[in-house]
Amino acid sequence: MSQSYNRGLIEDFGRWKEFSAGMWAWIFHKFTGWVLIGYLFTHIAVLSTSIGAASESTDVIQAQNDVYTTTLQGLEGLFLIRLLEIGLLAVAVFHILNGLRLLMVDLGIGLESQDKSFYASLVLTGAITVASVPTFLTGVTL
Amino acid sequence: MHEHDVIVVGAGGAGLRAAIAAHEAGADVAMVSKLHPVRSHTGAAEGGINAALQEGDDWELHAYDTMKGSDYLGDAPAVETLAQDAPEETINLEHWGMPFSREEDGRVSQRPFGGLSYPRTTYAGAETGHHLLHTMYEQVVKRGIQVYDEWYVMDLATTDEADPNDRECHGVVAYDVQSGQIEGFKANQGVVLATGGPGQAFDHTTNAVSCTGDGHAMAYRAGAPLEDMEFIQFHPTSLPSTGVLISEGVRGEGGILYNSEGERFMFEHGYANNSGELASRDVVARAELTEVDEGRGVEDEYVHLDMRHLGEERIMDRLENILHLAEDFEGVDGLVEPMPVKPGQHYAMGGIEVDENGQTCVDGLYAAGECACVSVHGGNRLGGNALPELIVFGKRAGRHAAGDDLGEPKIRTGYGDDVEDETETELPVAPGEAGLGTSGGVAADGGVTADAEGILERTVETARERVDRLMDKDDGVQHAEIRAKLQQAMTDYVNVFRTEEGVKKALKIIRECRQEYQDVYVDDPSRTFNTDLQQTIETRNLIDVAESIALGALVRDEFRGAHWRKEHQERKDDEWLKHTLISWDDGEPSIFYRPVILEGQEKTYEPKERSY
Amino acid sequence: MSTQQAEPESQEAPEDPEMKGAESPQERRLEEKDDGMVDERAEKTAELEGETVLIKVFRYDPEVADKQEPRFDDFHVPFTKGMTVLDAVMYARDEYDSSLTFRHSCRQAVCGSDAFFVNGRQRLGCKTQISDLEQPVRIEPLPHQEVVKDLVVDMDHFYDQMHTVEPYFQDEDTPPVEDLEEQRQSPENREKIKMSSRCIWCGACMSSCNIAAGDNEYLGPAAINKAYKFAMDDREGEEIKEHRLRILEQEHGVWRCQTQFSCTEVCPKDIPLTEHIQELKREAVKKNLKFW
Amino acid sequence: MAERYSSFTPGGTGWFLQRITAAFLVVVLAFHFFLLHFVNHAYEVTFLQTQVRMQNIGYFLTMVLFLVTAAFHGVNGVYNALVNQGLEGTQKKVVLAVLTIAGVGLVAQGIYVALTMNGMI
Ligand SMILES: Cc1cc2nc3c(=O)[nH]c(=O)nc-3n(C[C@H](O)[C@H](O)[C@H](O)COP(=O)(O)OP(=O)(O)OC[C@H]3O[C@@H](n4cnc5c(N)ncnc54)[C@H](O)[C@@H]3O)c2cc1C
Ligand code: HEM
Ligand code: SF4
Ligand code: F3S
Ligand code: FES
Repeated sequence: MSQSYNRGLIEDFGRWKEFSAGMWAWIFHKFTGWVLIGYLFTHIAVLSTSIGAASESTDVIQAQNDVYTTTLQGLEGLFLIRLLEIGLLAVAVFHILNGLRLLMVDLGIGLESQDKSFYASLVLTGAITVASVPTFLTGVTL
Repeated sequence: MHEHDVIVVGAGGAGLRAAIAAHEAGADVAMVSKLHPVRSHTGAAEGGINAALQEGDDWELHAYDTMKGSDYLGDAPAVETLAQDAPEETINLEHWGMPFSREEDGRVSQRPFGGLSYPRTTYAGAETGHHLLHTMYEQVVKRGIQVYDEWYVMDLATTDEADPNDRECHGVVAYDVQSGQIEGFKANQGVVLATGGPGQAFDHTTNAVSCTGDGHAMAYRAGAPLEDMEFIQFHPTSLPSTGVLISEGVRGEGGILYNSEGERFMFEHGYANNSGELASRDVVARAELTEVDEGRGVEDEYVHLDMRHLGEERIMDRLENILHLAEDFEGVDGLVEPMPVKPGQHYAMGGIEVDENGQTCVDGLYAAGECACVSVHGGNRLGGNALPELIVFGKRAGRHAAGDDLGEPKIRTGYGDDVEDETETELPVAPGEAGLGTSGGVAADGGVTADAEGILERTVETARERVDRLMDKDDGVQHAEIRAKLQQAMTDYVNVFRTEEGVKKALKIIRECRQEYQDVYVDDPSRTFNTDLQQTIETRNLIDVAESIALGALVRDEFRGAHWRKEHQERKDDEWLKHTLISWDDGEPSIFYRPVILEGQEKTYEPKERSY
Repeated sequence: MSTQQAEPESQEAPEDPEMKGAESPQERRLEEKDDGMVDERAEKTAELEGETVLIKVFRYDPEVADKQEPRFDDFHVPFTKGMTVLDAVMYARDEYDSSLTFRHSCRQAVCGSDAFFVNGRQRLGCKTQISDLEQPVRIEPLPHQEVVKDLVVDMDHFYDQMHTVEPYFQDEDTPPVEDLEEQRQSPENREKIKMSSRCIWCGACMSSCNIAAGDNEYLGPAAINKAYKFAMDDREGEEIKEHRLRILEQEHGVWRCQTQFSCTEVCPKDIPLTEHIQELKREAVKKNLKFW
Repeated sequence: MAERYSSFTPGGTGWFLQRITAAFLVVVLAFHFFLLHFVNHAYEVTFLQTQVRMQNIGYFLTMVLFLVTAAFHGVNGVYNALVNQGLEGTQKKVVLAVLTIAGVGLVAQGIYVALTMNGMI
């Protein structure tokens, strides 16, 4: 019997330079999806401080000194967090835009320009992210 | 060893149809093919399938057209069977799911084709052969018919009585291309050869690289005569580097042929002062070659087909697919530059001599498809008549091999009392074996009558020895060199353009090739997928086939159908209403003739001038 | 001159009205023409004329000692106008190394034997002009398939997947001879399955698909497309269509497709594979919704 | 061949729901981002305001639904991604179980949080 030679997976990601638009879109969508679900868990964890806050006295809440408020505002005071937020926005925007692209593809609309719509998603994501930087960076001190 | 009732060699249109038919007749069938079935060259056919389907059309008209097209070298029983069975077989394909093109009312479309008195060419887009091939392969999958794909059949296991009419075929020997193993396939009831055309005998052909006439050569060496091999159809406009066809539509729309000097040679050199580029295929092909021979070819090879003057709009509208062909396969933009074209070998009308049931004179050996010659095409095949031949005669061969009674055939095969021996023609060299010793066959080993298994085993042994010999030899000539030389000789001298002197030269070169072949060796030492070995064996077959073509071309001193002889410019009905048969006779080819059968079921086809 | 006559016979399609349906790939090529892609090729051809091109070909043979470790061999092939990748490897085989092994047959993009990985993309050797490629030209066997030898890969898995979708008409076979009649099919319906029926089983799509690479059981674009051809053909009844959808919506069926489009991009027959897969997903959902 | 397919087709439903939830998420996620980063800046968020917003029953329900769909969409997405990578047999069952528990946990915790926010608990 003749044997055959299995090249394993070398050609998968080793060949990333040769990937086409659709493959990149797939990889980015995956990546952003995972970041988003990861964030959702974190987000709920952070928001859980409201459980503590709720049990605090109305005064504290009125004075905006409850754990929830302080935690959030404490976090928001960090430059790093602001950066991460911008990143999150970028990730979310891309996931949304490409998600819309995928929904179109699923409906069989505009399949010929699927590569163009991928590039459009990228460009739009970039533009929205850049545009949002001022908003995200207001009121933070280094 | 594998054992089946019926072994079908080759899985193109003819092979697939034969296998299905044999299976339906209750036989245990296996297909052995050097290519996976869907890779077969039937897939290249574009035009369509002739069948008298519509009201107003009639199988008798189809038979008449075919007979006339054959230049009265078709055998009436075969021609009539073709015309009668084609409709049923075509409809059958439709029921198997073949995606035929459709009319508004949902019926299959038919279009007019050259030489037909009624538009009866049934087609599926511009890919009829592709769909035919795939549809039938699907049916083979459905029926679970066993396919040994990428098994190369090397030889037939045939008994070796002195008279081929007494021989019996018991199976084949094949080698598994993937592993290099050589094994016997025992056929309890019959072997059907469906190995396709021999186009690779020529340098330039529309046929695939796999069309090497293996079936022809194997049957020939087993004792079945080859019939009418000199009738080869050439197409005047094929792309030089690949042989891809450029449709006649280009000339139909007004495309012009130019030589390297920019002359519109069809007129300026007087080849066809009236019809010019639209003259018949053989005329155009010969004109092109003359131009090249006389030094007015582009790069000494081809001429130009120019359609630029038709304007982009018209080209885009009517000839768009031509633009893509020229671009993909030749790298030429037909809107900007003229397209290179030259004549290419296209189809072999002749083949292994069989009767209407597909049987050769060797018992249990059948042939169908392009490798066979039932004789429906005679001197010239009409477009769209090969595909129906595959399904009609493929089916008959399969059924008969499986034991169905199809009645007594009207066509006789093999050497018999109805043939006429060749006496006149002087051969420049002795054709045939050059001490090759490869077909020493069974007798060489002593026993004449062994049982089927013994014969198969011995054939396997011979094949193994042969391969070992080729593999063990360390230097010598490589097949590619011999093949190139052979193809060149055929293209130079046995092409559209045939002179006595030329054909004799070709025979001499073929002889040289035979001698060189004795020194052939296989460089690739591997048993795994050794295409070097496979092609070396194929080259041997090509030599045999090429020789039979050249022999036929030499003896037939007339001009009939596709066979043109410089010295003999007319059809000689008194002398030549007969088939050329060449039989191997243990390595010394002999030539004889059998009269054409012009009596049909109800009428006799009187030879008429072939004009339309 | 008895047999000399105008003989308008023809084997090839005289004029295919169906090819005109201005498909997008054709349009694309025409666009390329407008964009000067073709002129570029003419320039490159002129540049290459009289030169040799360097092809780097993947070599491997489990049986031959110095080929057991895969390597690339360089061949310098004299360039001729119109030379395809297949022409180049054939030249290299016939002139330099007769053990160079690859499948090929028709040389006209109908047999589907010679899909290779050329300069990082699945292409049919016979349909790829050397002048369209960056030099040197790197030729490898199809990725994600086991290499048997040199450029030959094991196609069995591909064939298995093709067979899995029951690629044959399921209706009763032959009509009785007495009522010799074809089934009716509207030209529109035939048009719908036209593109899907052009597949030549070259395996390029399957090889290009990341998902098929990761999941051996995934039917793959070619098999799904094959099923599409049958599922969409009105000649087969509703029940059979449902049966076909059931095959397709299995775990490793259509859902696996992540619409990466690489299959569609590499298909030498310009079959809109992704589109077909997506349509089948919708059909499957529709069918399931009916049962709710 | 026959063992390849079954009439049970979770794939189709999952695929379909992934699209439906995606379509819903586009709207809510955009709304959510806009509201909490551009209209009300995140750094200004206080429990007080949150309480006010959450006491609006429409907003509350939207957020809960947002959470449920996002959780489903995200977890189902991760599951599909893993299955596409060739997850098989027991491994696959384990992953499914873990992801389901995580998803349900996330939703439960989220709803609990939401209820505290609007003061129901
Ligand atoms: C470009 C082109 C266009 C054409 N157009 C038309 C048309 O429009 N209408 C028409 O009627 N005809 C047409 N023809 C002619 C017709 O297509 C062929 O004559 C026909 O397809 C031959 O079919 P086949 O089954 O005999 O052989 P093929 O399809 O060539 O099959 C041969 C089979 O034999 C196998 N084989 C060969 N040797 C061996 C071996 N040694 N061992 C094992 N297996 C072997 C091969 O693997 C293959 O499977 C056209 C031909 C060409 C080239
Ligand atoms: C806002 C609108 C959103 C849209 C339009 C959207 C769209 C999509 C679509 C269509 C898919 C399926 C991709 C495929 O199967 O081919 C997907 C996958 C996914 N989405 Fe979203 N999504 C959105 C929001 C979110 C959110 C909020 C999360 C996080 C909680 C998320 C997490 C994921 C994950 C993890 C995947 C799987 C990615 C993978 O394939 O690995 N998405 N999304
Ligand atoms: S779909 Fe296209 S790429 Fe895939 S096998 Fe068929 S022809 Fe080749
Ligand atoms: S590349 Fe693969 S993921 Fe789908 S669109 Fe084609 S099958
Ligand atoms: S050689 Fe047949 S497809 Fe390329």
